[in-house]
Amino acid sequence: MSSSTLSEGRKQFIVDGVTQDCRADGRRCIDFRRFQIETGIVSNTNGSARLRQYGTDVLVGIKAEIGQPKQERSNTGHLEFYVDCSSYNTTEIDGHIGDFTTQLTKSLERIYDSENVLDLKSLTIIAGEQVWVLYIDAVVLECCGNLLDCISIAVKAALYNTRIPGVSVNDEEGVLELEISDDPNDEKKLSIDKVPVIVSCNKIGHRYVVDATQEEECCSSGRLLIAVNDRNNICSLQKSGTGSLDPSTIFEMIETARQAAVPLNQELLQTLKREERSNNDKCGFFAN
Amino acid sequence: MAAEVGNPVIPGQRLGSIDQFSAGLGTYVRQRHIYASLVGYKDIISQAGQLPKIQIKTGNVSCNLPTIGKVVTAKVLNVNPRFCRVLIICIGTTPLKEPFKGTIRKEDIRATEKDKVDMYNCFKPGDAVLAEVISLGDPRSYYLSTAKNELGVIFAKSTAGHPMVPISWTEMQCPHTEKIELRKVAGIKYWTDS
Amino acid sequence: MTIFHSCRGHGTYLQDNKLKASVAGFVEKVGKLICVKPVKSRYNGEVGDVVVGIITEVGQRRWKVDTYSRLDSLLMLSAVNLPGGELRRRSEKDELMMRQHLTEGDLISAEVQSVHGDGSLALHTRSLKYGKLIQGTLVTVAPALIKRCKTHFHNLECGASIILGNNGYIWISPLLKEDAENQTTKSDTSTLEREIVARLRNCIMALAERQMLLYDTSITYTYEASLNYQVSQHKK
Amino acid sequence: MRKDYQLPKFYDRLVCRTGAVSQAVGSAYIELRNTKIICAVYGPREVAKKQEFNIQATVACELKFATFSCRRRRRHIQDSQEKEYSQIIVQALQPVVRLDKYPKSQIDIFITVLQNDGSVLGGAITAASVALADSGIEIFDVAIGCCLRQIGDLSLIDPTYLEEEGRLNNEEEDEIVTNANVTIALLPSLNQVSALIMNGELDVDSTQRIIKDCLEGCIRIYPVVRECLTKSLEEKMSRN
Repeated sequence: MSSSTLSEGRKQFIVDGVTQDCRADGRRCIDFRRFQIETGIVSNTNGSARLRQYGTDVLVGIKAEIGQPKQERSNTGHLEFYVDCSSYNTTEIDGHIGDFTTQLTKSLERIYDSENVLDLKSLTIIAGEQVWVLYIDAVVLECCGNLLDCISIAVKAALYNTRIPGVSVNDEEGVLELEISDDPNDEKKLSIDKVPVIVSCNKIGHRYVVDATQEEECCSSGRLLIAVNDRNNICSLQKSGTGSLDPSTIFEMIETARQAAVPLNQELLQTLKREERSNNDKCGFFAN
Repeated sequence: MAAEVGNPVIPGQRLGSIDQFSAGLGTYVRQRHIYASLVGYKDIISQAGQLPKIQIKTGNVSCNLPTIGKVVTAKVLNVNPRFCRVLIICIGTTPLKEPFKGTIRKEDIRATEKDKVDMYNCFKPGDAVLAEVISLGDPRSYYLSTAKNELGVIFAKSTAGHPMVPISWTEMQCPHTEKIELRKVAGIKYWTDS
Repeated sequence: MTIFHSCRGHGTYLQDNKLKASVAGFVEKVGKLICVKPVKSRYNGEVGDVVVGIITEVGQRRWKVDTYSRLDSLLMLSAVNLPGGELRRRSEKDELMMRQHLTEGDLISAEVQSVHGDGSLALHTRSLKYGKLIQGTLVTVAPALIKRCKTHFHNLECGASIILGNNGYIWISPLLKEDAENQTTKSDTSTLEREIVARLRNCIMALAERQMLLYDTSITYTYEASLNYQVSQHKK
Repeated sequence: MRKDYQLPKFYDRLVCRTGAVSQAVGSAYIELRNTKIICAVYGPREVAKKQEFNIQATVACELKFATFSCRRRRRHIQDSQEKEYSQIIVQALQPVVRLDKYPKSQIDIFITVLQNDGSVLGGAITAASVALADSGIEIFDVAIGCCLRQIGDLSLIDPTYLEEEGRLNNEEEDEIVTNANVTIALLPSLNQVSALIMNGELDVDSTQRIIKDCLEGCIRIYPVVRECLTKSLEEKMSRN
């Protein structure tokens, strides 16, 4: 889109549209846009996924490496996140691209903060010394609003697609030596049933919308990011945006997000399973 | 539980309803009620014919910005044929903690014969100037004007380095070297009552 | 292509007296002039084109307008109808009131008055049909997809009005009420009108994605075709 | 573990004072038991880098942990957690400041955490809004920040660092206990929430209960802040 700031007239048109429950592209306030997801399209990663929605294109790659555990959680593996959106540098975030990247990376980290999201204990090789470290990097190719939802879905798909090679530890006379086996059938998979997905609600006028486009985000006064996992638990909440929210609206938003996330999570799981079984040839980047 | 007159209030405290009072300095109106937006003492000024006005008397001087219509004192930074850049150092009589950039355009210097103005005969870098803010201008600076008689240069140093004395509204003279330099001088009103 | 009987147009270059194309597109031969018209490129305007632009900056007696061309176009203060419609020399007060008239982010429909040496356009809005656009949505498509036709202002019978800017910016808005000559008042659009605008927007985007030529009849046919789908089920 | 799990009737943990930095336009010093935060407000002044014309003021914040403030020494340059806290505080205070009163200007807030013993974000938000109130910049309301830690069914208001990071000592390794941290910034008289951060897994109704408890915590802190501001006002008036 060309200029970042919308004129007053266009903002008013969008706000009126939301109050009449008919948004600029015809959707109702609680409708999602369709997205396509593919996994396993980047070869030298342990797991990868690409998510394409109209105007938004995110690619997530996960590489597992052996490293030292963190000091305070010595007997579990840990995750390192980074969101790189240098290629999508439209006018409104130029200049402070650093803050935008930090915001996205930290929001992602917050979801995976509690230990029981991913089974990190299975990532330990030698407790206290050698653990698997999962480097989860997201590359934003194109964005038309609702970026964090797309990234969180893509990360969940990539985790589902992750294969961690088995490691055998043999210690000749006290020297620990790790040997990574590369035959495919003793690889470990990660269980993602407790991994949450972000649903963000934008407050526009007196109502709020789900899955907002870029223009709608320009005229939203406040945004609540709600991470919901398959067991309908709220894994993290974050209010962002420059306005303030009424406590009652916050509770409403949490309720809508929880209801909206149920079909989202189920559909995602089914497509991932279907894609894994069929494992037809990946069209990758050629499908437009 | 509107606060009574004279006792301290903090921002966000309700002061009164809109149909009994009108909102004054340091207050804002929200849903038919007047709330305080500053820390200070609530006081009410009764106005003839209108509703009494509520305002907040604060301890420290409230921070102000160059707004349209205010007379400011500025230091000339550099001069070029089309405009001259100045640094606004105080607004009215209160000095600013941090200066703001300003610009005096060529057509805003004099009210009469605007196009025959020669910038170099009006201002020199280093002069102190009294000017009036006419617009918020562009992102970089405010637009100022000295088109009134009482606006213009109020202090200038001669090339020899001594403060000069105005002898007419376009000339100033150095007391030591009697050299006359051209300036757009602020009107006599300023000199007599300083 | 030997050189002696033809001369060089846009999109081509000369190399050891052979004419070569410098862009991917269609070759057009007009008499002796050979030029290559690229499929997807920024808009290079011609005099008389109707364009939709977004104000990017308010400057000295002029506005900078983004018209999806290589350089921002210029809209001079002298090339605009004053709000009251009076015709007089622009005074200094008008200069200070410029920001009240058009600010950053505002949308305007205008006509190309002249093309400067460096290719940047000078616009003017000195007729009643041009001016500030208030209620509606904007769709951006490739400029080459807009068919040049006599008029670019269409009031479609499905109940919405469309401005097909030659520069690829398409403005869809509910039908202008007859009395509001230029729509400064905030008229509230009904849900029905809003659905029509949304449906039109999705149709235009679908056409643009398939690189179909956009003009009023192609859009109306797509609109009718889309009638049997619910608006909110559209792909976009 | 602390004995007073529930909300204390009379809130005595927070102590704050204004006028901590003399050359700043407004400043505040807050002590939340062992967490010490100092905040200075400068402005409204010229915008540093000029992009487009902005009819409203912009709020900028920079939060920095002193290198000696935490258990493990922090580096001099701002790391990602400090950047994130700064962004959260900007978003918490933006709806509070009357931006249209100061066109084309910028309000800078500098926060330094001198000693970090838990609930830093809540204390920083309260410190920043007390400094703003002290600076004479017009604001709609004083934003109050408050943190809450939920372990099992215990909810601890303004948790210490140990409680924030640690676990119940009698909790075995694998027993999954709901533990969550939430930080809320409330505008008491407008009854609006201007910042909300929660991590840790919870089901929906305990999320609501936690948010309500934290809002209750903010309301308890409000009288202490009001009393501090009025005291500083009387000092100022008596001085000149």
